[in-house]
Amino acid sequence: MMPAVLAAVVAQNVFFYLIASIMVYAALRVVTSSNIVHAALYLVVVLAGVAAQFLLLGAEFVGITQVLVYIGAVVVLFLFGIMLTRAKVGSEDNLDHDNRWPAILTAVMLVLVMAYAVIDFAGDSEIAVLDQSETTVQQVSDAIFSTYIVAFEAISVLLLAALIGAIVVARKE
Amino acid sequence: MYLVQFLLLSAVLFCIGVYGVLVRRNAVLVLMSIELILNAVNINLVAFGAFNRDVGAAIPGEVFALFIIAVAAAEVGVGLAMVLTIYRNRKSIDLHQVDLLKG
Amino acid sequence: MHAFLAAEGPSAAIQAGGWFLENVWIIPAIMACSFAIILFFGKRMPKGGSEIGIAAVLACFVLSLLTGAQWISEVNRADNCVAVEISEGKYECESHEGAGEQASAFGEVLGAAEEESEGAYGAGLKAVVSERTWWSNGGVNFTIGTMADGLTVTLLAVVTLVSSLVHIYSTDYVAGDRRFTHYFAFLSLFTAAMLFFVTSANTLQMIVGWELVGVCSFALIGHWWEDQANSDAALKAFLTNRVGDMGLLIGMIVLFFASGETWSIIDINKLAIDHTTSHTLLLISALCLLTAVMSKSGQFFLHTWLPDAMAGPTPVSALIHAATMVVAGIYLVARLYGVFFEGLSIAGSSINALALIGGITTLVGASLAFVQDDIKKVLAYSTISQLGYMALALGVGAWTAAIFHLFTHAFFKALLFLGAGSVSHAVHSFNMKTDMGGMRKFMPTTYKTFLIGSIALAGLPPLAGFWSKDEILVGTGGWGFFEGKPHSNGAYTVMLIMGMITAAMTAAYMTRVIYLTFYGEFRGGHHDDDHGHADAHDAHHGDPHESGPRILWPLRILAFLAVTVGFLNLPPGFLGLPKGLTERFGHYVEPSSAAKYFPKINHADPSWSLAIFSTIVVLSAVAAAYWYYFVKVNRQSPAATELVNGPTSRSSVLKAGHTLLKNRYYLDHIYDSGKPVPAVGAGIVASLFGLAAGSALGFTLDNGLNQAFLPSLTWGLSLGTVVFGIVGLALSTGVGVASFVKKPLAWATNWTHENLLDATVDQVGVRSVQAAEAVYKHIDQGVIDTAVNSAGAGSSGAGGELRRLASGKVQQYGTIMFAGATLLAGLMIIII
Amino acid sequence: MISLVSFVGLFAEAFNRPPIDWHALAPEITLLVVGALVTLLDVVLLEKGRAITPAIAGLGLLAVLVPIVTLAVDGVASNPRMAFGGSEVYVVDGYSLVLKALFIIIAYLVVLMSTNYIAEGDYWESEYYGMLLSSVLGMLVMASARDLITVFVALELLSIPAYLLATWRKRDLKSNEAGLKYYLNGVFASALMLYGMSLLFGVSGSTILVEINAAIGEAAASTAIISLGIVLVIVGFAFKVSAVPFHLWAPDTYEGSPTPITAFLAVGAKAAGFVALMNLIFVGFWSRSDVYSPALWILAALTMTIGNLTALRQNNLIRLMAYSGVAQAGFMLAALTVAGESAEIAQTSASAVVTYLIIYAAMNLGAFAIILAVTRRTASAEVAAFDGLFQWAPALAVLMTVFLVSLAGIPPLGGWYAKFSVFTALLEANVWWAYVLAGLAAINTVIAFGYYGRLASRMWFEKAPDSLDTTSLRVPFALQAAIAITAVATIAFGVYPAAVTHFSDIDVPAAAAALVP
Repeated sequence: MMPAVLAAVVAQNVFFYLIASIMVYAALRVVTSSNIVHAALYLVVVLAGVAAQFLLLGAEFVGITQVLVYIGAVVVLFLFGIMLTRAKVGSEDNLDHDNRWPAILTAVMLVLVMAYAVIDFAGDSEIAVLDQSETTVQQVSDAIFSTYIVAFEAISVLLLAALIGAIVVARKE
Repeated sequence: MYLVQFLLLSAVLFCIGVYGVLVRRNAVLVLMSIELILNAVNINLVAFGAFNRDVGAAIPGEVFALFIIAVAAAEVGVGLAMVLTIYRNRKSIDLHQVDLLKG
Repeated sequence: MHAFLAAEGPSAAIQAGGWFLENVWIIPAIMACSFAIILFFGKRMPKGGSEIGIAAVLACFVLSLLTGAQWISEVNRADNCVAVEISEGKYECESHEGAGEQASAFGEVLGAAEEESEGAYGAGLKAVVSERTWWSNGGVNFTIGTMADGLTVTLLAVVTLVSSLVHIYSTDYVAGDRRFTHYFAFLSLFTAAMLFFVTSANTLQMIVGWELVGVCSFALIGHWWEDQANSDAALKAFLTNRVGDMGLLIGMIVLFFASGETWSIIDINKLAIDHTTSHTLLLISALCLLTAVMSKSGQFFLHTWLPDAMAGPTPVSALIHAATMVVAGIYLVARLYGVFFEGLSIAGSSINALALIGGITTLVGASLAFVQDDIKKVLAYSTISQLGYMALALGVGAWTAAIFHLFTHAFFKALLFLGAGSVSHAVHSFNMKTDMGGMRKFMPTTYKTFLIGSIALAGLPPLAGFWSKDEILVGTGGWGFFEGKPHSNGAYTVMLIMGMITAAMTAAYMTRVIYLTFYGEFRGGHHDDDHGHADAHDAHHGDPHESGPRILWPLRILAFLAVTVGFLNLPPGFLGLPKGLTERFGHYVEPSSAAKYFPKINHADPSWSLAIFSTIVVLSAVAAAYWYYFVKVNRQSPAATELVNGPTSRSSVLKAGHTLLKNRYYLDHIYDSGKPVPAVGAGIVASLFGLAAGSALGFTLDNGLNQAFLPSLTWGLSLGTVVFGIVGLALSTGVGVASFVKKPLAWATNWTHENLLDATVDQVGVRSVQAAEAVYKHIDQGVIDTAVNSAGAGSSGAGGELRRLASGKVQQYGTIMFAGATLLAGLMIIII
Repeated sequence: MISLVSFVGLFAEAFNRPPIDWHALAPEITLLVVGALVTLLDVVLLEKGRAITPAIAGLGLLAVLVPIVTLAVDGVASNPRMAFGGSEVYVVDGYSLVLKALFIIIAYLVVLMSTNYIAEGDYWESEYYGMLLSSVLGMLVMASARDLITVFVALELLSIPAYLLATWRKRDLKSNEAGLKYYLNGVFASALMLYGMSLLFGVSGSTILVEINAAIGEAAASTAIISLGIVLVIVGFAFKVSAVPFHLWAPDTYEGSPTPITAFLAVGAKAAGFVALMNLIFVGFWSRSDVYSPALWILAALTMTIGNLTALRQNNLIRLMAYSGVAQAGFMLAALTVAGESAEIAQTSASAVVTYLIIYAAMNLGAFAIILAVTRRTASAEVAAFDGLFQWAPALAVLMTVFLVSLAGIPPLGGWYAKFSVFTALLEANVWWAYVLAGLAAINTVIAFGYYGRLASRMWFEKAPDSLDTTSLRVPFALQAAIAITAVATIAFGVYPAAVTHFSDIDVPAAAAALVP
């Protein structure tokens, strides 16, 4: 058994670093690309990477939902937004503004603080390897419909309200 | 797998997102950067859940992530609606020009 | 041999009672109803609502007198019996053996019975407190109620009497005014608020009453708000008072907690006297409350609103800014005397913050009264000076003297104000130099009454002012220093000297006023063409004329009182008079320490030598001023107001002094140069610095040092308060101040050769002003924007680009939010 | 068929529905029904429904008070009810009930203020009330939420409709901008808050606040992550209550939004933010006062001071009210700083904040109602437009003065008691930094008078602009009612504070008290 577990661990780590580096690159492109459509496509890469990480962590249901909701719906919404606001499909010079440095400074400070805190906490603790036979989908739904039922109902009202409100606001008169 | 590698990935994604929302002129790009931030949080939640699986934290973590995905979808919808209205009134979605109110 | 130490008094206090004393709430309630009725129905009434106000205030006056009479009879009852404790812890009064020879009402001649055991101040009578629960919360019972004792009834009588006369006087003075009804409504509300204030049984009610009189003052100063100067003055008064209110709130809240969560005045005093309350906390609250006293009672350096408040109608000045509202601060100290007496360690000391502030105020006020051309301003500064006198008296422990001076001052100062109003009613101006002169020919009654008021104010025997002033001077205990005799609560020699100088100055400036107003040649008359009340005055063709009976009768009544009220408190043993005739005021008004809510204070021996000396001082001041004006100026020309080649033009030092006075010590410049808000800020910073210094020293004191060092440290403390206060003032008055502070300071340097002090203060002031201004101006978005934009925008692009980047950008807000969160989180991670 | 039944039966076995306490959930459900009714009405009656929509919304809100009262009568205050079995996820206790009632009354007053404003303008009417009701539903949920997920969803439910309402005057560039700024800043704040929540979840392994409190109280080894988590969560709500430096959106959004919505944001949303903060601090973070006390101290000091100083420089009344609201939030934050000192102090602190919220709601809504009434004539919220108000609308001027005096904290109006209770909390804590904060608060009380007093004096002493029509003003009935209710409340709370302490003297919503050694 040991070698198998070890192999799984090695494989997982390899996958993690591979996906993570792709994600970071794509994320950087999302915020720096001068072509707005390219940015949207890079976003798809990041979102897919996140879904892959979920799978690595044994959260299949969230991973699948991620793909469905984000890549299936949200990105499409973005593309609609891009088209409706008649953004140029090609590259544009003027997508960022001049005061980039304060933003960089803020982001770097923030990442340093966060990194310090999480390294201080997590150190070299490992995530236990998941027993693959266990499924979480049913547990997730049980939790949603018992402990988090109020939140679930609230979110349904929220989605309805957002829908109606967005129509009223975006509607052409 | 170490917990810290997920957490660091999440922190980096979060801050890239922060950078994006702070410098992008185009409102749609800002909304995209917000998605980066929210996804970073989701990685954190699921990773912490897996880490604390033995105390039964995996499920709350995943549920939390699901709720965030749902809310994020609603937020994007609302945000795009507002961007569209602004575009209709101003013929531009450059956030830097939206500064009628100040002081 | 009269006991100068406080009499022992009966071992147990006797509870006073009586319908009027228990139901004293009726008096403010009547005035409050009057306010409501005038407000809602006044306009429809034949006399615009004034009849309601007058009826109400007269009714209140009568009730006050009845209440006073009842208190007097209760004191007599207490004198005539000894308290016997009965089983339930109550006290019962039993007839004293040989009680027949005791004092009863004043004026009754009695045998010279010696009552060593009780003494003149010995009646151990407790105040009448009627309370009911308002609501209770978290174990704290909030009550609402009234408290009546000698101090209360004195104030009731003064307020209602002066208010009655002012009401009557006003029916003539503001006749035909477009806001006649509003005017009377606010007079009623003001009277109600003041009466509510003086009958409060707890500090919470005092705060409410205090604020209400402030609001009324605001409304009445701004009565003619169409003139910008008037509404500015109203605002200034209100803002300055807010500085004090902060002190009041903090002080009262500190007292509340220091005395174990009680608002009750009696309990607070009791715990302070018992030394149950921490001395440090008492000191802090006393200093905070002192800020409130400074603003409300026009004490240096928050006095500048009071002269400006003269923008209001003259009867209002008489009522509010001379006789009643401004004494609220004095009343506050007197009411919470236990707190001040213990907190400032008045006994056995030679200086303290209250006495020092009072002393400085009295000198500052008197010196400024010299150079005013406006008769009301002279009286306003005189009021400041006299209020300083009262504060000084309280500061040296001469409680009765202070209240007695409050009492006499109310009459003669109201008289002087109303007299000034009468003159101005005739000449339509308050300027003595351009519009008055020789008025005695036109207005004989006004002249005579004004003269009486002036003599009373100057403090010449036997008028009222003399007696109260003399008592204060005696009370300082400073004369003992010269006589080698035992003194009073402390040896306040400095205060005695300050008081003496003020007495001289007061006499001199009043002589000046009398000359400029009533002697010489009439200099007015150019107002004939645009005569305000043209129809009524046409017959006189510009000659000023005597006012009508509704103005003159109040003057006559007040003049009579200004002559006589001084006899209410003749010094003990005066001309061998029996006990029943001397010290009546003190006997009935001063609470006994046996009643346990008033500290045990000493009473100084009266001194013939001091009385004679002070009279000589006053007379010489009158003589000097007389020689200058009545002889020299008048000889130059009957129409002249100053000597052409007078001392101020000959001596540069005197000239400089005159300029300084003319500019009111530049204080108003400091306050006014910025917006009112920085001025308020300055006051706050000032008082806070004082507070901080006070508490720091207080803590050291309580923890580290022997109690015997208290007096000397209190001295340092008071000095610290003043110095910090002035520095603090300079700090936050805006950029304009920088140059402004420099000038007088540089000037002061030459004068006093204090180079070091100047340089330090100047530098600190300027630098702090710059820093404060930068923070103030850019605090919200400026600093952050500058930080955010500096990399890109640079400093030179002050034009459109920078303006465009300046604000309103949502992503800048975002940057600030993320950066703020990061910094806050980083900080927390580092410090924990 | 049989196989289908057994299939269903399989799931029925696997999933045990927790017992639901329907009575405890009745207020939320009633509100949901009202919201559905308003939406359906529009679908069925179309244009004809417009006239009665506000009435239905208003009455519906009042109907929600009925289950709240029955719950109170039922003794919820002394005996909290868990909506689902024994889990500390959704708790209905005295504290949450008082706040729910407060939210409902605020919403009712906002409906009164909106009635004419929305009907006379060109707005989507029934959707407007639908948005308002769903936002209020979020607030109700927030009052009872005791776990991170519910808090988060409640926050979004109350925020997202509010973002949309801020932009409701959609042809107006300013309104668009107001909505967008609110939305973006809100999303940024939620992002920070979510990250903080994820860290706290990671440390404790639970989303339930009581369990988080227990876990982070022990985990002394890893304070950095706890500090970061707590601070970021607090920042998320500091945005909501417009604490400095997260307040910059507030003046812009308030100025651009429809005025009734401004009032709703300034009072309702702010109160909801405080409720969330209280839930988190008293239930979730209570054991870590070493983290939240200093953080809140800094925020409170900055908020009071900068809010007040900036308000001094405002020429637009709405912006002035925005900064004044920032400053008032500072006072409430100040009361929260001492929450962790002891169980008794926690009690005082919670009562002080609830007291402040109730009184603040009355006086601030009153001020906004009068601004609404006056701007019907002046069409401008510049301070100059209020010059000489006393000449042409004396009643409004007098009442506005009442509200301003109350906001400034002068007795005997409500505001003084609110400030007094904050001072009480600070001083009773008896620690040096609380004294310093109390001193700062006292200074700010005085500074605040600068702008309230300036405004009041301009209403009384200035001349009305010549161009203005100064015939007497007719105020619509609904607005009159709103002004009357708020004025009576403002005066009553000051003259008879028991009227408010009766409600605000609630038990700490917490396990906090139970955790005290």
